[in-house]
This record gives sequence, structure tokens and C-alpha cells, in this order.
Amino acid sequence: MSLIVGLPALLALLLIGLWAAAALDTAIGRLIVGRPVGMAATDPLRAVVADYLRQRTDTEAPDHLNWLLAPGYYFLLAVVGLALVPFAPDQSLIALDTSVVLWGAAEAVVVVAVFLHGWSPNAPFPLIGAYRYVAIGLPVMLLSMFVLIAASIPAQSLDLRAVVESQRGLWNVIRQPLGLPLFLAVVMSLTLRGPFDYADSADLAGGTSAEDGGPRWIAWQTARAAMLVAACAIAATAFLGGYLGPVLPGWLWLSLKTLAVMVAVVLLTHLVPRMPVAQMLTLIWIVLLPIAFLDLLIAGLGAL
Amino acid sequence: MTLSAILIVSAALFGIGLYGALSQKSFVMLMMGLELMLNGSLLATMGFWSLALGGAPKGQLLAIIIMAVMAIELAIGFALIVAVYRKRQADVTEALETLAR
Amino acid sequence: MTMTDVAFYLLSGFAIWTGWRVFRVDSMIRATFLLLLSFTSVGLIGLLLSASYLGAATIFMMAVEMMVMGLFMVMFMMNPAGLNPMMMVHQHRLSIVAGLLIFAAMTGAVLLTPLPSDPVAADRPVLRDLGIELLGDSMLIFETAGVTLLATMLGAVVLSSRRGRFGPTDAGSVPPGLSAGGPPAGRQPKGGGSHGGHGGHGGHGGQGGKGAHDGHGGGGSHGGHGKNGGDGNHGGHGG
Amino acid sequence: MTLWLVPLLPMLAGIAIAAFGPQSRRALAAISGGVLAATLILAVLAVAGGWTGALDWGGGIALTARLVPLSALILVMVPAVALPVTVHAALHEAQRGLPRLVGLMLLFTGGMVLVVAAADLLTLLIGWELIGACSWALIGHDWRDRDNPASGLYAFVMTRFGDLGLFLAAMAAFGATGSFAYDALGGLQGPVLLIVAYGVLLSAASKAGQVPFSPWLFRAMAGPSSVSALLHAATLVAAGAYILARLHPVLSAATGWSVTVLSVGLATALAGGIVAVLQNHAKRLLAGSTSAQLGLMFVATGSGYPGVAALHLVAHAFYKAPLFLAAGLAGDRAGTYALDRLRLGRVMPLVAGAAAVAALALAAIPPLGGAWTKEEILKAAEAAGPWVAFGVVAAGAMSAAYATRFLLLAFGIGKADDESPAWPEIVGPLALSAVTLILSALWLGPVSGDLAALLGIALPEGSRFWLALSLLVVALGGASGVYLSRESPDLGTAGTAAAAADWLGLPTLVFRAVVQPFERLATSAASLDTRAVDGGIRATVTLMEWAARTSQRFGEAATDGLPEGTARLTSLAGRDLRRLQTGMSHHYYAYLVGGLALIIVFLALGA
Repeated sequence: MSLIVGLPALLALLLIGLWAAAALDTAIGRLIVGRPVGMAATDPLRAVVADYLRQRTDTEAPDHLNWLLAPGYYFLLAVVGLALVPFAPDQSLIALDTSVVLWGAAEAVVVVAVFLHGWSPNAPFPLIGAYRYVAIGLPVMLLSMFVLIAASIPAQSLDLRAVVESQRGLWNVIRQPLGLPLFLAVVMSLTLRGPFDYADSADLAGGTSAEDGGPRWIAWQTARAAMLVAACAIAATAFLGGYLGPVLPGWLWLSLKTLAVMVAVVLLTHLVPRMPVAQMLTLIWIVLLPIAFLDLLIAGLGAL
Repeated sequence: MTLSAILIVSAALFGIGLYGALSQKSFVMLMMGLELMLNGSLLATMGFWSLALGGAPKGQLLAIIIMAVMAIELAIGFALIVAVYRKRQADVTEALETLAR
Repeated sequence: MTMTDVAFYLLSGFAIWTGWRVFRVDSMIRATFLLLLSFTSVGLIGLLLSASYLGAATIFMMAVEMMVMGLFMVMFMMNPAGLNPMMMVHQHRLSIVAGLLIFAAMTGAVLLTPLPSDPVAADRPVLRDLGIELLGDSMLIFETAGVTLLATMLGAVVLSSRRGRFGPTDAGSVPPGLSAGGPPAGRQPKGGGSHGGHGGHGGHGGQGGKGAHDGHGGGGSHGGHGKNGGDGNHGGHGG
Repeated sequence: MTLWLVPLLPMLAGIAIAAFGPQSRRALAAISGGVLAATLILAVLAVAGGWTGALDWGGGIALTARLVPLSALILVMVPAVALPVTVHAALHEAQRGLPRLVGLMLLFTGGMVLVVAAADLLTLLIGWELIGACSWALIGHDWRDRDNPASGLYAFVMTRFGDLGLFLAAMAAFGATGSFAYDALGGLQGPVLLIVAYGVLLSAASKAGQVPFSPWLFRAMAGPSSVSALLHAATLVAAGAYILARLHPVLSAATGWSVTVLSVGLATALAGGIVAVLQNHAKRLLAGSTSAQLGLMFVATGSGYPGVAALHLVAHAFYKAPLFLAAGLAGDRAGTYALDRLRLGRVMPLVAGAAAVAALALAAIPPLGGAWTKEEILKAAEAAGPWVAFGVVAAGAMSAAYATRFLLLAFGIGKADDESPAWPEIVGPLALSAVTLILSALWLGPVSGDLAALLGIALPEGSRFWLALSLLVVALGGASGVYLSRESPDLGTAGTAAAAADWLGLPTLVFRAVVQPFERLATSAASLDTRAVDGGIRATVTLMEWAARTSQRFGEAATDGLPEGTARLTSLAGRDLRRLQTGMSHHYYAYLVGGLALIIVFLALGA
């Protein structure tokens, strides 16, 4: 698939995904608090327009460049992640035999992007949010690493295409039951959501985006949604067999699975409460990481 | 993209790193210089591996080792910085002159 | 001149430029992320050189390392935000000369040496090669690196822990004087103070007039959480 | 039972007494008397039981002890004489150091017993050395008088010189046969036999006070009279005669040995007689007589009758010991040993009686035992030749003369004293004199015959002419002794007689011939050492001093300046180098880089 055909298709898909993510978030959020769902499909678009029209704020001596570019980095990383996802056998935008590693690199850079977003306004709340996020984001990345390596063990390859092909008989979600739940935690951390939202949470008045106003806000939220799409697509690819499925075309299967993962993530976002940072660190290091090791062990034994 | 070009780029990175390591007062900046030098050598290693050795596996191994060295340097370096800061509340090399005695 | 060549020259130029900017910006955070950009460029060059794993791993590792470095910047260093112009250098001319000399010497050596040419074959399974090598012939080396990293983790934790064998490691610590051997400048730490809080002390008082700077940002979750881990469960944050 | 018990008992007891002995006279007398009585019983038992002793030293050397009839006789005699003498010493001698004296006397006796019991030259040497050392210690017993240790040393050196002969003999015998045993000596021949025979003779003569070693006996008089009694009668001196008699069977084969022994003995007998007759010192008179009597024993041995010599040794022991003890009593009472100032017959009549018996035996007046043995010696000498017999007769005349003279002058009728010696002090002499009286039984033919048979002694045959002549001459000698004591009691105090009384000038001769040359040699050697050997060293010293002065004057600048200059340069360089040590890590880092660059340049140029 050439770049010229693939990139527009990818961006189109991403746009749809963005809308879906926003709509899902709105609808489920309202459902859970018991409010009528209403026009959940269009409300996000309205919000965008409203935010665009809102007054733009600025801080004293910010790092303008990085403040401006941080959502861009974030979005770019989401695009890279989505580009790694195969839509059909041997059909992914970035044909790399180490796509799993590159996705890991993208995850690592996400932490950098979020930190830059919090650091560049030169204001206390965003900076605190950035710090907290770094403390949580880095160990969560370890989880992602182990889980994805475990998923690539049956494929005997670090290529997501091969990972999908290896699930023709059995999806990884069955083969490695611990993998998907852990990766959902990673997705939430990558998208600053729910229990893992230490960057943009309400207790810091918005955290890294506390000083964002207008277009900046829109851009940042868009990037978050894009990352949600990308991460869910990766999750669907690595654990739910990606494009594999009967009758329907592969890209549709992938989209459906991605949507399913997105629903799960949004549900978790709204249902699971957030812990203090220290407790979360303990949870990650003492509980989740050993579980990830166990996952790796299961994968290894299965490969034998 | 020739090997010479890659090596010259790596030499440039190395030279910049050396400049930084020699000139910076701050511990962290000094370590950045070291990292940059290692960056240059990593690039050179990859270049040799790719263009001069026909992809001999040992070349990749060397690059991995260089990365491990980077990680170790960083971890121990930061631990030392923390320890020194605790003791001296200092973050510049000039604060440590005990070696003169 | 293929697209690969163009990409290579662009990335090379970017790597060198960002590498140079590392030591030219006022903000240390910027310096850190410039360095990350330099590394990323090198990683991408690695991808161009068909070192797919190495390139990706370089980006991956350096992102984490630079993130940690950035944290330390803000924790310990003056002027993290780069609000003031800053030039903290010594033996500057010597350093420049040394860097240039090294570069010239290496370039000369590169240009004068007849370099072998044996590019990696397009169908060579480099990733598989690497795996076989790491867990085959060079397993001992690889495992040694692993053990060394483990020792590094332990050493880093021990070195950076505030709990020393003989009480708090910062007991009796005195900030350096403004001049050599002068009286201590700045705040002295309280004995047995709250854990994990380096933050909030009022700067180093000038450092020989090299420019004012604001207090170091608080909230140091100390140690390297991301990379060397280990002491994460007492992550003192807060500030 | 082992024969070692007999010497070991007095030895160990002596050491114990010397070290821890009681101060009380009676206790000392009881203990020492008991020990010696036990020794005597043991000796008798050993003789009766035929005990032997052997000790494997290792390396082919063994100490052995075995008795022959002759040595059995002496073995019994030694403790028998030592018993009364030692008891007397404990009861009479000065209180100071008495336990040491008594203990040493016991040790002395033990050493003598060892000599007697020895069956090889090594054991003999051990005993020999022991009695030599004991004699030195005993003669110098009263060491606070400075002359006494000197006298002890004199005696020791003199006998020690003789010991060299025994050492020589022992080494030669061992070298030739690989054994020290007496039995092995029989197989010796040629020069080795000569060395052994004359070595033993030298040793025996020096111990027995024969010419020319006689003077040490006079010096030995410095010791207490009990010591003199023991030394002359039973131990040291007797050892010389004994060893010749004991080894006669094996040594007489050596060329000219018998004649030499005979000559030495006869010369000593005559010279000793003259000296004794002319002597005015009571103990020295007796010492001279000892030499003379031992000389007679040598004559008997040289004539081929060692058994006769042994018999005379026994008889001599029993009469010489009381004489010494009596002389000691008299001398202590009078405060002097000058014969012309004693005459203590009335003061100590019992002692005088005992001395009379012993003196008559010494004078060889029948029927006393001493007379019988002397006549037997005459018979032996007769067998050797008329001239020898004549010499023995002359010696007999002189012994009669000095014995009479001693008796009359020492215990003649003089002033009475209200105080007689206490009984304990005179028990010893009385007992010994009693034994002398008992020995008179030797005149009875069956007794002497049985004894000779028992001891395996061949008694010589003699003519009546010589016996008659001898008795006549003895009577004449006795008469002349009476005459001399009456007419010139102070004989030997001055003039030619006095000079002759000191061993006819033999000590002077020894002094002139041996001591002075030695001293001169030593002096000249010392001066040679001072001038020649020392001179070289002095010259070296002078040279070195000159060199040191010179080098100090001129070499200082060079030798000192060089290191000092180096040090200054080094310290300058060090100061400069220290400036590199800034403590600043970036400086060090720069040095490192520079060094690394140098290495690379070096390698590049080298490659």
C-alpha cells in the first residue's frame, strides 16, 4: 500500500475514530451519571466550536514553541501508532519488522510530549501534572513492554503483521488472558484517562491543560482522542486478532474491534476511581508488574 | 549515504559531546556531553555494521552494549548527583575540590 | 541521490544541529529534549541503515532516559525554564579547541582511510541474527550486561537513598560558599526533615554572579523512577 | 640389679645434700654415713652377686660396668674408707658450707666408684672427669681464702694435663677398634697400643702424684684434712694406681711400658721419701709419703704384680686416712701444721694412739698389714731385679724414718691440755686404725693365701735375705727418724733441707721449664699481636680517617650537592606538578582527553 493512497485513508479513518471516541466518551459519561444521552454524537462538535470561540489565555514567559507543538507531537505519535496497524494481511502504512518496538518508542515519547505540554506554559498546575504523569507514565510503559513482547512471542516476530497472522487459530486475548487487561491500563495511561489520569485531572484544575484555552484546548483534546484510537487499534491488533474475521472485510473487523476496545476503555474511564500517586506507584510496581511477568511467563510456556 | 558521511556525522556528534563534557559546569549538562559522545559512537557502530560488515550480528551486539553503557552511565551518574547534592547542595563540578587535598 | 540519501542528510544535519543546540540554549529542559531529538534522529538514521531494531530501541531508550534527565534538570539545576540567559561553562576555549581537534582528526582519519564496503544484504534477517547472537554465541556478554544493569540499579538506589548507614546522608551538609572556602550560602537542611523534599530551598545564591535564577522546582520524586526503578514504592512526590 | 646403683646412690645423694642438705652436723653425719653405709652394702652385694651394668648410648657407643676381682676389692674399699672419713668431716670440719663439703665428698666417692666399676674407657672417663672436678671444688672448698681456689686450680690443671693422655688413649682405642671396652684393648697392636698404654700411664701418673706431677699434691693440702684423707686414701690419687693395676694385663704388652712404670714408681718412691723426711709441714709430709707409697705400687705393677699393688693400695688407704684425720685434728688444735710446734700426745691421747697404729703401718713395722703388703712389693721388685729391690728397701727405710718422725713430732709427749677432743671427732681415725689393725691378719699365711686365691692374685716369691735386709733397714730408718725428731725437730724449716723439702725444687723446675716459657710465649705473642696484627688495623683506621677527612673536605660538595640538587629539582617539579592537582574534575577530564589523544597519536605514528 503506497503512501499516497494509504495516508489519506488512514487520516480519514482517524477522523472517524476521533468522532467516535468523542461521541462515546460523551454518551457513556452521561449514561453513567444518569443524565440523558441526548445528542451525544454532535455535542463534541459543538463543544469544539464553542471552545474555538472562547477567550485565549496566556501565561508569563511560556515556552511558546513547545506549548504550541506539544499537541502536535501527541497527535503525530498517534498517527505513527495507527500507521503501524495492519489493515489486511501485510498491509500497514509503515512496513517495519520491528513495529512493536517502534510502538513502544512512541509510547515513551508520549510521556515526553505530555511532560512538555505541562512544562511549557510555565505555570504551577500544569507542571505538577506533568511531573505526576512522568512518575506514573514511565513505569506503566514497562507494563506495555512486557505485555506486547508476550503478544509477539507466539508470532516469533516483533512485527504487528506477524502478530496478527499468529492469531489465526486463537486470539491472544484467550491465549494470554492477562495481556489485554494490562494493556487497557496502558491505554488509559497513554490517553490520560480515568484511574491513570495524573496529567489532566480535575484535582489540578485540568493539570497540563489547565492553562490551555481555545484552540490549544481543542488541539490537545483531539490529540488525546487520536491517541485513544491508535492505542485501541493496537490493542485490537495485538490481542483481538486485528483484521481477522469471517465474512466482513478486514478493515471493518479491525474498526469494530477497535471500537469495542474503545468502549471498554471509556467505560473504565468513567467507572474506576483514581488513587493517590503513591498508591498507584505501589500498585504498578508491586502488583501489575509481577502480573506482567506472569503474562510473559505464560506466553513463553505456551510458545514451548 | 556513504560510510564516510556517517562516520563524519558521528565524529561531529562526538566532537560536540566532548566540547560539552569539557566545558559544562553543571553535572547534568556534563552528562549530556557524555551521552552525545556515546550517541556518536552508536551511530558509527551502526554505520559500520550496516555498510562495512555486511550485517555481522556482532555489530548489533556492540550497539546494544553501547546502549547498556548509556543506561548505566545515566543511572549511576544521577545517583551520584543525588548523593553529592545531599552532601554538598551543589550541582556544579567546581563545588567538588576535595581531590585537590 | 535517493530519498534515503535525502532523509539521511536531513536527519544528520538535524542531529548535529540539535546536538549543538544542547549546549547553546538557556533552558536545561530544552537542552534535554534537544538531545532527545538528536538521539531520535540517530535512531531514524539507524532505521534507514536497516538496523530496524536498533533504531527503534534507541528512540525508545533515549526517550525514557531523557525524560529522567529532564526531571533531574528541574529538580537540581538552576534555570530550568530558561527564563534567564545562562552560560555556565569553564575552560571554554580549550573545550572548543578540543572538540574541533577531535572532529578534525576523526574526519581526517575517515577521509584518509580506505573504508571497506560491504552493505548488509536486503534479504538478510538482521533481527533474527540479533536474536540468535544475543541468546547464542554472545549470551554470556548479554547476560553480563544484564547483571551489570541489575548491579547498577542496586548501586543507584543505595547511592541516592537518603537513608545511609550512619543516619541521613544529608546530615551536616553545608551549601558551598559564594567564594572558595567562604561561609555557606543559602539554606541548610533541617535534620531529619521530611522525606523526598529537596524542593523549595531558596536557590544557591548567585554562584559567583553568574546570573540570578529562581528556586528549584519542587516535587522531586527522587531517584530514577522510570529507568532504574527499584525505589518507586516510596515515591515521595508532592512538593 | 644393676651395677650402676652403686655409684649413682652416693652421687645423687651427694648432689641432694649439697643442694638441700641440713646444717646440723649430726644430721649430716647420719645422712652421709647412712648413704655410704648403704653404698658399702650395695658394693658388697654387687661383688657377691656379680652385678653388671650397661647403657646403650647409641651410635655404637655403650657405657658398661663390670667387676673383676681386683676392682671388686677396690669397690668395697672405697666406700669403706669414705664412710668414716665423711662422717668425720661432717662432725669436725668448719660449719660454713658443710653440707656442700659433705655432698661433694659423697659425689667424689660416687665418681671413684664409677671409675672402679667402669668396664670401658668412656665410662672411666666420665668418672675420671667427675673426680677431677670434685677434687677442684673440694680443694678450693674454703674459697674465701684466695689461695685455696688457686691451689685447687693448680691441682686441677696438673691432673687435667694428665687427663689428656686418657683422652688420647680413649680416642685411639675407639679409632682402632670401634669400641671403648677394656676387652677390646687386648687386640691392640703397634703404635695404637703404645699410644693407649702411655696415654693411660701419663694420666695415671698425674693422678697418682708421680714424678714429675708430684707437686700438685702439696697444693692439694689447701683443702680440709678430711678431703685430703679421702683424696689420698681412697679416691683421686688411688685412682691412678688402680687404673694401672686394672689395665695392666692389656697394657703390659706395650714396648717398654712396664719398665717405664717401674722407673717412674721407683723414682717417685725415693724422691717422695726424701721430701717427706725433710718436710716440716705435717700434711705435706703425709702427702710426700703418699707419692712415695703410690710409687711403690707403680713398682709392683711395673714388676708384673698388679694384685700386690692393689693390696697395698687397700692397706695404704686404711692407714693413710687416719693419719690425715689425726694431722687435721692436731693442726686445727695447734693452729699450725708445723711439726716442730705440735707434740700433742698428751692433749689427744686416743688420737695419738690411732695415729701410732697407722704410722707404724706406714713405717711397715710388722705385724701390721702395711708391712706385709710392702714386703710383698719388695718380693715383686726382687723379681724385677736386685737394683729395683734395693731401691724399694731404701724407700722402705725412708718411710720408716718419716713415719716415725711424724709420729714423734706430731703426737710426741708435750704439754698437757685439760681439754681433749670430743668423741665424735675421733671416731673416724679410731675406726680406720682399727681396720689397719685388723689387716695385720695378712701376716697369717692362710689368710693372705686365701685372699690372694679369692682375688686371683699371684703372690710373688721372695728370698729371706731381702726380707731380713728390709726389716733391718726399716729398723734403721725408724731409729734415724727418732734421732731426727729428737736432735733436729725443726728440720726442713730452713736452708738446703727446706729447699729440698719442696719436692727437690721440682715446682721451681716446672715453673722455669713450663710456666715461664709459656708466659714468655704468651707475652711475645701478645706483643706480636699488638704490633703486627693490631698495627695493620691501626694503619687501616688511620687511612680511613684520612680518607674520611679528605672526602669530607672535598667530596661533600659532590656527594651532598648531587642529591640535594636533585631533591631541589624534584621539589620544584613537584610544586609545578601539584598545580595540576586542582581537584576540579573537568581539569582532570581534560588531562585524560589529552593523554588519550597522545596515546592515539603515538599508536597512529607507530602503526
